[in-house]
Order: sequence, then C-alpha cells, then structure tokens
Amino acid sequence: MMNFSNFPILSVITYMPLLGILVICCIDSKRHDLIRWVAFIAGVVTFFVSLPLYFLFDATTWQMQFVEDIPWISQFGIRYHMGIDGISVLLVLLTTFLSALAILSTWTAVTEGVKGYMISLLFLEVGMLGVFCALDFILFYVFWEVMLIPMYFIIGIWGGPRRIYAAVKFFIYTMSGSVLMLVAILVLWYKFYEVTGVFTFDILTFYNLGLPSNIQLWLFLAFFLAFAIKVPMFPFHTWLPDAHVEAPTAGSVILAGVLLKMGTYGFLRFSLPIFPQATMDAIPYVFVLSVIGIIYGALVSLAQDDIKKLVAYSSVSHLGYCMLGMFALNPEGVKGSIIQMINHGLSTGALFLIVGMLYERRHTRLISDYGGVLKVMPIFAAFFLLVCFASMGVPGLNGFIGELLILIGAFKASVGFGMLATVGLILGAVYLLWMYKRVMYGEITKEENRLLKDMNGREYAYLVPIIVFIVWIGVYPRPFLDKMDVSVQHLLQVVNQQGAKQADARAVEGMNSNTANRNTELFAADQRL
Amino acid sequence: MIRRIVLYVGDPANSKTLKKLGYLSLVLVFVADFFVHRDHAIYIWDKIPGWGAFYGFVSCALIILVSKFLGHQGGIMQDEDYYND
Amino acid sequence: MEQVMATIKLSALYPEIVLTVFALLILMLQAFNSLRYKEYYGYLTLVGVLAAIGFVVSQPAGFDMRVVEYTFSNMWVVDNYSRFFKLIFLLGTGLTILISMKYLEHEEIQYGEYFALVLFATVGMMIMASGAELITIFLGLEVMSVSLYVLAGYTRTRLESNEAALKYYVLGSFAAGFLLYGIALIYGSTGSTEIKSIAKFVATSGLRSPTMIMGMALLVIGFGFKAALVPFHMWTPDVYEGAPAPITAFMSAGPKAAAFAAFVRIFMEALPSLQVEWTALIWIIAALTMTVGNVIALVQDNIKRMLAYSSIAHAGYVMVAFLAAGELGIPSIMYYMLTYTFMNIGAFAIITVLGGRGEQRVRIQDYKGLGYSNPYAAVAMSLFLFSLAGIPPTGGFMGKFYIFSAAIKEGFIGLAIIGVINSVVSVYYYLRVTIAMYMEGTSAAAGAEGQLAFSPAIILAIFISAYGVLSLGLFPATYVAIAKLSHLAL
Amino acid sequence: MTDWFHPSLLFIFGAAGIPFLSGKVRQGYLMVIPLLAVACVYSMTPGTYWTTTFLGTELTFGAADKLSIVFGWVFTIMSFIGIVYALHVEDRGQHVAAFLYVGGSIGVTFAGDFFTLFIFWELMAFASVYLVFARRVKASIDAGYRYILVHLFGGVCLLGGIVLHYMSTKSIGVGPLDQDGSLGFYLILVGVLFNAAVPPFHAWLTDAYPEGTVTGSVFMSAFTTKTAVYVLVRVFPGTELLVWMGTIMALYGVVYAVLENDSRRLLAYHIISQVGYMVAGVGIGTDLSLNGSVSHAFAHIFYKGLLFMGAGAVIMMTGRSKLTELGGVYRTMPLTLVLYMIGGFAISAFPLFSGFVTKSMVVSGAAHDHRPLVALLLTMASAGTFLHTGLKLPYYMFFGKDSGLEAKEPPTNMLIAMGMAAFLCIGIGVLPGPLYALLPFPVDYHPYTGDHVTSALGILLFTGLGFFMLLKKLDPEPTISIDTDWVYRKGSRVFMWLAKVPVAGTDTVVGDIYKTIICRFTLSFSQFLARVFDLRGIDGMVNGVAAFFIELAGNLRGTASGLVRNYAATMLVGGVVILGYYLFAHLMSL
Repeated sequence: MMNFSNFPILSVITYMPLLGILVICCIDSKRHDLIRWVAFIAGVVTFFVSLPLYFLFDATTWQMQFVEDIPWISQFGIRYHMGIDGISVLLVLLTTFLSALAILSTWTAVTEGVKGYMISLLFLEVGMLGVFCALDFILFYVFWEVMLIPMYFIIGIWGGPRRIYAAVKFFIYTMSGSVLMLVAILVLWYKFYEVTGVFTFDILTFYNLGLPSNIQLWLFLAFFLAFAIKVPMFPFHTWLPDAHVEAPTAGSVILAGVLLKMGTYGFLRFSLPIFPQATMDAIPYVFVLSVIGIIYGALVSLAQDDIKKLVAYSSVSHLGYCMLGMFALNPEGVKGSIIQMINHGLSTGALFLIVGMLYERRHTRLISDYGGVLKVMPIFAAFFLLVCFASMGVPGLNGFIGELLILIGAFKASVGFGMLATVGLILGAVYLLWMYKRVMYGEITKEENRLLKDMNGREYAYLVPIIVFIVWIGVYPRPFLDKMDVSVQHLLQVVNQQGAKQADARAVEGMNSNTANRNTELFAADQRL
Repeated sequence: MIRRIVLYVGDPANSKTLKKLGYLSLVLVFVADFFVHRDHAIYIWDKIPGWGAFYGFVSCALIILVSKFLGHQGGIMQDEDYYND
Repeated sequence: MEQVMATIKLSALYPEIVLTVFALLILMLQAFNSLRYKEYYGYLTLVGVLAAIGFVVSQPAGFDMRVVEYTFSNMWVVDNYSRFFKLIFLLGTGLTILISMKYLEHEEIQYGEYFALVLFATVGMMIMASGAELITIFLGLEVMSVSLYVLAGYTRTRLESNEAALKYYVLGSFAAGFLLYGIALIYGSTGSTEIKSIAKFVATSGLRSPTMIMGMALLVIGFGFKAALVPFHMWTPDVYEGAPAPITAFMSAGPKAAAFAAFVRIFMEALPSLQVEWTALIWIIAALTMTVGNVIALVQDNIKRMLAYSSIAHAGYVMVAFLAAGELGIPSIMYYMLTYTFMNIGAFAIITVLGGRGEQRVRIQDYKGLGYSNPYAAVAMSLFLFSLAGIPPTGGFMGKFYIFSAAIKEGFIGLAIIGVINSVVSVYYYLRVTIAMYMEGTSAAAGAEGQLAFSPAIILAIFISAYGVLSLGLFPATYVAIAKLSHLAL
Repeated sequence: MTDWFHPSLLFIFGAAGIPFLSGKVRQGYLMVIPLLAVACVYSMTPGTYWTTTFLGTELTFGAADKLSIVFGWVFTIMSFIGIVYALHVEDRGQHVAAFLYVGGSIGVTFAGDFFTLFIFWELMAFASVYLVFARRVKASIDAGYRYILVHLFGGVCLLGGIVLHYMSTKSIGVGPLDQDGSLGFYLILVGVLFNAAVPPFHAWLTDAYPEGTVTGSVFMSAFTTKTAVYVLVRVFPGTELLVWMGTIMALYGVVYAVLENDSRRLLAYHIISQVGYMVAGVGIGTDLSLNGSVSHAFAHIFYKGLLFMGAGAVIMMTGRSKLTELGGVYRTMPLTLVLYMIGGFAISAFPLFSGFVTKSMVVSGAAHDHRPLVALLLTMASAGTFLHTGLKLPYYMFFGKDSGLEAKEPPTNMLIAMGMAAFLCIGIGVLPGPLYALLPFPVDYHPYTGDHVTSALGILLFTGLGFFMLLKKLDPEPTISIDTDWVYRKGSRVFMWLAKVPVAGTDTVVGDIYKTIICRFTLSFSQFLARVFDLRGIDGMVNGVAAFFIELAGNLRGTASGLVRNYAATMLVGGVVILGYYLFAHLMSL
C-alpha cells in the first residue's frame, strides 16, 4: 500500500469507466458489437485495476488506505477526499466485478440504443464506485445523486411495460430521502463550525463530534430516511419491486447487487459512528423494522407469480438480515452483515441473471408459463438450484456464512429477535424451493418450453465466476472476513465508547437547566415567527 | 437347492406336513423351557416356565386386535386417495 | 476598503454608455440603409456586449476587487457587487442575441429595434445594479421594463404575443406604482433617497415609524412583481408563454437578476435595521413562492409555461438566500443567478429551435422521440433540466447547496427543509420532459416540419450554457471566490 | 493430519468424479470409494484430528473415539453394500446424492463441535431429498418437498438450540449436555428427535421412504435415523424423557405396521419401532443399555437394509408395492425370498441372528435398571416385529393368493448386495464377539443362555401360532393409515377454514406446498400482504402523496385565468394583506 501512497489508484478506478464512455462516444451508434466490446473491456479493465486494492490492502489497520485528499471547494471546506477501509474495500471490488458481468449479460437482451445503454451502465459504475470511496460528505452526496440519472434512464428507456412509472418512482422516491440527508449534512457541518470555527465536510472528523443527543436524534432520522429508502427497509420498500421488475436484467443485477448496498454502507459509514447515542436509542426500532422486513419480504415473495418480482421481494428479506446484524452492534453481527451484503450481491445478482436467461428464451416471467424446464435445460437447472441454495443459506454456500454470523450477533443482542429472524430462514427456503419446483420440475405443460436451449458460452462466462465466489465464500470465508476485521472492531469501539460517554453526559445534562435552550437554539429561527 | 426348499414350502400340497412340523416345534420349545435353569432371572415372571410362549401368544393377539380396532373404529385407516384431492 | 469620492466620473458609466451607443448606432443604420445589412445587426450587438463586458471587468480600478466607488454625488456606485451582476446581465444578453438571430430571420421580423431594445433593457438592468439612490434605481427599472414590454409583443403577428405585452405592461405599471409609492414613503420618513444616507439616518435615529415600514412593505411588493414572487407572480406564465422564446429566455434571466440586485442592495444597505420586521414576511413569501411555483408547474403541458412556473419557484429559492443574507447569503444569490442564467437560457435556446415557425411546437408531447431524432439537443436539454432540478454534478446543485447552506447557517432549518422538499417535487415535471424525449416511443416526431436549423450561433449559445452549467457544478471554487469578494459592503 | 483422514472427504469429493465416468469404470469407481473409506476407518485410532479456528471458535472435524468409530464402521460398510445394490442404476444424480448423503452422516459422526455437526447435518437433508425426487413421479416429488421442509424445520430448531447453547456455555463441543431443561437443550433435542423419527416428529419418514427410489430408500433406511441415534447417544445419554418416548415408539411402529398395506411403508414403520429400542436404550443410559443401543443400531442397519433391498427387489421386478396386489412370487424369486427371510429373522431377533444379540441387550438393560414395564413392552414390540416383517409381509408378498405375476430374480449385483448383508446378519448373530469388542463400553453380556434362548423362541413361535390363527383378521386392506403427517397434509384445509384471510384466487394455484399447514396459511396470508397490503396499503400511501400534489396542482392551475383584472386583484389582495399585517402589528405595539 505504501508504494501507492502517491498514486491515485482510487480515482483511476473510479474514472476508468469514463474512459470507456469517451471511446464509445466516438463510435458510430450503428456498430453495436464494437460498442458492446468496448464497454465490456472497460468493465473488465476496471475490475482488474481494482484487484490491487485487495492484495495491497493492509488488513492490520483501521486507518483509511489509498487516501487522496485535495481541496475542492475551499470556501466550504469541501475536499476531494477518497479512501477505503475494511468496510468498503470488498464493496468496491463487488461493484467492479458485478458491473463487468452485468455488461456481458445484456449482450443480446438490449438491441436498440446500445450506445446510450452502455454509456449509462459505465456512468452508473462511476457513481457507485465514487460512493464507496468518497470520504467527504459533499463528494459522497454528489456521487450518490449522480447515480440516479443513469439508473433512471436504464429503467426508463430499456425497461419493461411499466418502465416509466417505475423509473420516475425510483428517482423521486430515492431523491426525497436523500435531500433530507443533505439538510442534515449541512446542519452537521454548521454545528461543527459552531464548535470549532472550521468549515469541513470530512466524514472522519465528525466521528469524534459529541453532539447533544436530541440533535443527534433529528440528524439520525434524516440520514435514516435516506438510507432506509435505499436499503430498502420496510415500509420504504415499494419502489424496489417496480424498479427491479421493470429494469432490464443488467439493471436489476446492479440495482440489487450494488445500489441497495449503498444504503447499508451508509448506515455503517455515517449513522453508526456519527450518531452513536441515537443509534443506541434506535436499536429496538430498527430491530423491529428489520425483522418485519425479513418475514414480510419472504411472505410477500411467496405470493408472487412473477419470478423477478419474487426475487425482488426476497431482497427486502435479505437486506433485513443485514440491518439486523448491523444494529446488533457486535463483531459477529456487523461482519455478518457486511459479508451478507457481498453474498446478497452475488446470489441475488445471479438469480436475476438466471431469470434474465429464462426471459431471453421465453419472454415471459410468469412462473405458470414454465414447468418441467429441468428436462430440457439440465445444466441450467443445476446452476439455478445452486444459486437458490446459496440464496437461502444452505451450509457450504456463501449465504450460510452471512446468515449464521448475523444470527449469532442477533441472538447475542436479543434472543427474541434472533428467533424471529430464524423463521425467515424457513420461509426463504419455502418460496425459493417452491418457485424452483414450479419452474423446473413437473411435466412440460407449454409446448414452447420443449425447444429451450441450454446455457450458451456467454452465459457460462458470466454465471460461472459468480458461482465460484458463492462456493468460495461458503467454504472458506476467511480471506474476506479478515479484511474487515480490524475496521469493524474500530467502528464498534467508536460507537460504543461514544455512546457510553454521551449516555452519562446526557445524564449530567439532564440536571443543569441551560440544556433546554442550547438544544432549542437549532430551531430558534423558526420560533422567531 | 434353495429353490427346491422354497418351492416345497410354498406348495399347498405340503401344507399339512408343514403344519405338523410347526406344532412339533412349538411343543419342543414349550417343553424345553421347563428344563433350562434360570440363574439370572430378574423378575418373577422370568421364573415361570413357558412364560415366553404365553406372553408371545398374548401380545401377538393383543397387537393384532388392538391395532385393527384402532384402524377401523379409531378412523386411522382411510381409502388410498384420501390425500390426493 | 478605501472609497474614492468624486462627483462626476464618466468612466464609471462606460459600460452603460457603450451599450447605449451601440443601440443608437443600430437604429441609425436601420434608418439610413433600410435593412440592407440586417443580418449583421446581431453581430454588431454582440460586439457592443463584448465591449461592455470589457469595460465592466476593467472598471473602476482594473481587476482590483476591493474598490468601491461612489460617484455622481452618491447616486451611482461601482462595486464588485454591481459588476458581478452586470456580468450576469451581459452574459444573458449575449446568449439571447445568439439565440435570437436565427429566430428573427425565421419569423421574418428581423429589424434593428429588436437588438436596440434588448440593449436598452440591459442598460436599464445595469442602472438598477449600480444605482445607489432610489430614484435612479426606479429609472433603471422603468428603462428595462418599457423595453421589455415592447419586446414581449415583438412578434406582432402572433396574438398571444400582443396579449402578453399588454398584460405585462398593465400589471407592470400597476406594480411600478407600488414601488414608487414605497420610495415616496421612505423619502418622507427619512428625508433622503440616497441609500447611504437612509442607512445612516435609520441607524442613528433608530427609526421604526409605520410609514417607514409601510414603505418597506411597498418596496417588497414592487420588487416582488419584477422578481415574480407569490402572490405577485400571476403575470409570469402568460407573459412567458406569449413572448417570443428568446425574449422569454432573456426575461427569465436578466431582469430577475436585476430586480434581486436592487432589492438586495436596498434592503441590505439602506434598511438592515428593519430586518426584524421583514424576516417573517420574506419567510412566508419564500415558502409560498417555492411551493406554488413548483406545484402548479406539475400539470403544465406547455413547456414555456412550465419553465415560467419553474422560474417562479427558483425565485423562491433565491428569496431563501435573501432571508439568510450574510457572508454566505448574498454571494449565494449571485452564484445562483449566474447558474440560473446559464441553465435557463440554455433550455430556452433549445425550445426556440424546436418551437418551429410561429412556435407551434412548444407542448411537452412535441418533444417525443427527440432523443432519437436529435440526440445532441436531447442530451443538452436533459443536462439543463437536471441542472434546474438541482441534481449533481451540475451548477444547479451547487447553487442550491450554496443557498441552503446559507439558510442553515443563519438558522432557517424549516425553510431549508421546505426548499429541498420542493426541489423533489420539481424533479417530477423536469423528468416529464426527459420522459417525452427518451421514453415515449422512438418516433422521430420531434424535429420534423418547421424546426429551425441549429445555426452555429445557437449551437455556440447552447455550448456556452452547457459549459457554464458543468463548470459551475464541477469546479465551483473560483466562481464562489469571486462571488464572496463581491459581497456587499454592509 | 497425516495419521488420520476424514472418510467424508472421500465421499464428498468422490461424488464430484461420478458425472464424468460411465459404464464399468464408474461401477468400479463407485465401489472403490466406500472400500477406501472402510480402510480409513480400519486404520483409525481414537483421538482428535483436523481442528481449525473459525471466528474465534474451535472447529473439530475429526473427533474419533470408540463410539464414533463404531458408527464409522457400519456407515462405511453399509455404503458399500448400498452402492453394490445400486450399481445398475444409470441416473448419476442418484449416485452423487447418495455419496454426499453418506459423506454427510459420516461427517456428523466425526464432528467434534456443533457447528460442523450442523453443516453435515444439513448436507444430509439436502442430499437425501434428491433420492426421493429422483423417482420423478408426482407422489414422490410431493413427498420430497414435505420431507425437505420438515427437515429444514428440524434443522432450524437444531441451529437455534446450538446458538443458544453456545451463548450460555461459550462452548460448542459435542458432548453430553447438562440436563438443565434450558430452551437450548430442548431445541437441540427436538432437532435431533426429528431426524430420529420419534413420534410425533416421525411422519416424514413413513411419508418419504416408500416414495424414494428402490435403491435410494435402502440408503435412507440406513443413515438418517441412525445418525440421529448416534447424536442422541453422544449428547443425551440418560435423558429420562427418552425412555418412554422410545418404548412408545417401539409399539407405535408395530401398531401401524399391522394396518399398513404398502410393503415399504410397513418396513418404514418398523424402522420407527426398532429405533424405539435404541432411543429407549439411550434414555436408560446405563453402560449396558447404551451398548445395546449402539450395537442394535449396528445390526439394524444391515438387516433393515436387507429387508428394504428385498422389498425393493420385488417392487422393482413386479412394479407393485401394495400387499393387496402382490402374492405368489415365491416361485420365481426364491433367492430374494430366502435373503429377505434372513433379514426378517434377524430383525425379529431369532437366536443365531444379529437382532438376537443386540436387541436383548437393550431389553435386559431396561430389566437391570428396574424398569419392568419398559422391559415387558419392548418384548411385546419384538413379538409384533416378528409378526409383520417375519410373517405377514413375506406371507402376503411371496406366498398368499397367487397374483399371477411373472417376476424374475433381480439383477446379480442386487442379489450380491443382499447376500453380503445377509452374511453380516448371520455372522454377527453367530459370533457377537467382534461387534461387542467395538462397543464404546466394556461388555460382559452373554446372549446365549438357555433360558434366554428358549423364552425368545417361545415368544417368537407362539407369535407365529397366533399369526396363523388370526390370519383372516390380518388380511391386508387397500387403505392408507392416517398419521401425524395428517396435521400438515390435511389439517391445512381445516386451518384455512378457520383462518378467514381474504385470498385472491388461491384455489387457482394448488401446489403441493399448499398441503403443509404453515404454507397454506402463510400463502393465503402472504397473498393478502402482497396483493392488498403492500400494493394498496404502503404503495398506495406513496402514490397517494404524489396523487395529492397533482390534484392540488390541477386546482391551483385554475387560478391562472388569463384575465388581467384577476391578476391585478390578486396582487392587490396580496399587497393589502401585507400592509394590513404591518399596520396591525404597529397598532398592537402602540
């Protein structure tokens, strides 16, 4: 890592796709294959450039690594500050990995507007990478919002029948969450200025800022809304099924694989360490929401007759686990939830790819239109089953590791919620297996299904890599867990000691009376009316 | 050779002889039970000669009657397409 | 900061003089050689604008940012504040000219007075920005308004255009009445119309007389009309819809900025001591303006009308900054107006082109399939729209960020929240256009009959706007620095 | 590492090779792997091997002591026999599944900690279900899904218990749990009892095994329940509850066996009955009874396998499994008959057969522990066992009224497999020494005493007498018997009737999952959530807000009337309000 201390590798990774975009812009929009290839190569190159992060990453420190830090808008103390730690490194890799595969997956699915499509995909990748690397609030926010635009176009232009509704809903829903976050960020920025007389948006400096607990509460809620919508947590999830179902395969893959993680990542990076006190107070509510999400998502996906919708709702359930583990606030839970983010990215991504394969063949996603596919597509069936198992957490596959860790964490935090969460495991098995059965087993009822071809080379090319990781994490998660170990420890340390400190601080505050007006000054202006 | 035995046993013609053999073996066992010495008997019934025979017969009858009773009266037995409707 | 005191100093007026001269020159040319070189008037005007820009930048003391120069016995001030605004005006004017030339030719109304009027309007704005005395400011406002009244009805063959002109004129003079009355009241209670002496007077006497406050309120109404604040906004949609597209672009940028320039100067320099009085009023007006503008825009089908309402909403955002006027507030207004000029005129440039003959095609559904028939225009349009919606990495976002950070710093959290929620609402109607352009059928309906050619001039205008929007969004540091330096000498 | 090798690895990684081989090569391969595994076990010395730390906890893959090695022996040998029996099968999937299944159970046997145990435990469940699916008829697919769901449920109980146990005691080593009656304790117990098919958790067994493939059922009859028994012996020795569960279980199976008409289901009920002995033995918990359980499991695997092989052979050759449809095949399948009968004698504990030397250990274990009632009931159960497996089943399957079936002897490999099993049944019966030597506790028990032999013979032969006297009553009837699986196969409709949840078109999609009570309810409920609550409720709220704004906009839009006078009026009103406000404020301040 040291030898990289001056080489801006993160920026290089983040903006690599832009290079691809530039090249594509120069290509005549008729030459689809060339464009596809360029885009794919751009994706692959980005992935390979990002690999050094993994190998050079120093897992023994929680400090940010590969840091770049130069002033951007000095008048506000906004800096171009990039860096990753054990929490974000895996997510960055996941992003580059899935993006490359996503591009490969829509080779034949998207036939018109290929140019715009590929540009959007690459642009999207830039946004996502930026989000995971940014260490400055405004920089983060910029990337966070930038990402909406390409996703909006991907859904809206290349999506299904109700694509416009879905796209607009996605855009506005997400944005309405994040604008409040912007306000909260500004308040935070001003509070810090009040105390220190310094303008800064540097995320890390806010970690040690002991805010009064009621201000914490408000800010926490603002952030919570933004992230909860992104995650999505029950009851903010309804944009998700629409977006997923209408989006083209690659869109769904990215959406489920990476975008949702940005919400959970946000919690880890901002909410927990900056508002420890509020976090502590929020634990029970978050638990309730997560568990509802887990069971609710599973139940609802049980009722779906559209495969893609089913998978979409399953995300609600899976992300519920992430939240549960995270707010257990113990090493197992947090690590579990991080690894589960990766797992969900892989297995749900794979599921969407698989649905995409079926869709490309039959142009329907209704479960009732299939049945007996096993007979005509044996290899496909095997992959499908494996991925289902991975997604429902069968031991030996990645899902199990994450869910086990999360459950341990949850049980440590609260036996009751742990129990409820385990129910989700069964339901998960039920809806996935049942869907699998209806699609793959039984007699072939539809004539069209008799002629289905089994997987082709390209499909192997983008499914097999995912499978490899699914099994790898399932069998030997060490290399992944080790990366995050120290960072997670440090994070929890920050949260707990801060939380504790402020807990008794609040006790003291309660006694002296001037707390009241100090707390209310924030809204003084409005009271002037 | 095995085949021969089996066929012999199976043939209804020989059922009389088989019956005889059967009864003979029953008697033998019953009688034999009187002559073995019961050094490590634990319960009182272990000391009763022919207990085994008696108990065996009783439990056989009991099992058959009780289960058939449960099956018919207890409504355990149902026709075969009970579940598939 | 040292202040140079001189009674008469023409150099302080060079920019205005230059523009006036060019305006007259064009009129003369037309009068004498009967429209022979009419296609060159535009370029001539541009030269004038560029010259004016040059003077603005160089006066009063080269590039020294700190000099504040009062001349003509405190009727006229040249400080960074006014210079910044003047640059915005000139920018707007220049872009407008670039858009107009092809349009005029196409509509066959290619007369010199058009350019002359535009220049006069600009002069009016610059007077408003530099005026350090209420009457001067009022004169500037009238010069600007009268030219705009005429321009609004410039396509005399079109009925809507005439209607727009008339409405604008009637209501405008109505509002002017309020303004003048306000000035009168203030003069009555302070005995002066010079901003400096009013300030001194109020400060020393600690005056709180009702007449004074009434005067202030009337000023709010007067300027509120020019800046299209609720409830004085009613004229905006009709006028914007009726006026020729380039003029709409012109009106939405320059005059608004001018109104704010004068508005802010008067309130911050002359009546700061009344802040307590106006805070509540402005708070409500700002909230109303943002909300009403955005909400009504949701259901507009005519894109010009939609942008009219959106411009009302944007005025609302600016009012938030006005309320939070301080070391952040005032610069944020300048920054925002600069961005707004770029993005709005950019959008209108495309509207002008696609509008076609007699602006037949200005409904949103006329934009169907634009993304396929004319990808570049569509991309540019979406860029401007996203910027208007305040989505990074565009200037629109940075502007909103600037304003809201100011608001929060001054403690107007509630207003900031209303603001951001409004910007979410606004996203919907901006998206509607992109939906039409990209998602509703790939029919090459758009850009069919009667569409104007993308003349080099217009392309240049669009390019400049796009560049401005992006550079303001990605590398705002320098602009922010200048804006901060231009901060009023309070 | 070097001095010990995990047999499971042979199977699990061996399975990977199967798909690529075919013909003779594959058959050879299939046989070699189990043999290697046997060699592995043979070369084993007690000790702890292959430990690794994961998340700070110590995982042990190789905890070998006498107990686990006994089971290692029987599992590996049985896997060999089972594979030989299945050599002719072409469906590679089945072989793979079987290997993974065996690997799983051996993995459990040698697992030194609960997490490892759990992982292999689940592996077994998922591998074995394929053996049911593989028959590829609707009945078996349905049964398969019920099977896997029940096991998942059991698995979740187990996992929950393990986690709780870990939290309370910070240790995950597999060993006797202290009988603190804590939640964790019971969760683990229930999880294990599920696999041990202890009533009322047993229905999955009699539901699924008869639906499996001929060869698959042989494997299943051997491994799942016995693995559970192993865990019971390891973790719950001397749990009083188990004594009675076991005893009842033993009779329960017998009673149902009387009523059963399907040959393999009848045998399945006898698995339950036999496992009853082992569970009871574990419950009693003395050295003698524990030895009894272990040895009985050992013997049981072979004779039950043998019986399933015999029945399977008949089913395969005749294509029928109902006793009412069978009969008179003794002419054409004498060898099968004889081999089957050996199994029958073994299970009913005839002297000189393996059952005799193992079952009696449990019974006298009960007797020595002063539990007369238990002893008597178990004896009664053994009478019942002979009654069905030794008499009823062969009578109606091979003799009885001639159903005119022209069946042949099964393929040689099947006969050989059965031969091996039969050999072991007799071998253990004649020379119990070696088996006793393997048992976890030192044995001083002598099955062949005069009175023991005579009384045993007496019981059995007079049972036979009873059988022939009551033959008429015993005629099998074309019925099925309701069992606790009714609750989730049939009960659902009652439940549906109770749970009045609005369902949109449930009856249009009737899948077998619906048959399970949870899912029938869940599904209707989830239909409600998805169609009503999610769309109308939550999403409706979101869209409602948007709709409200549009609505509002529509109304406000009307204000732009286009009439100058209205505009002017609005301005005027606005102005008046503002001025009025200040005027008012001023007057107030006066």
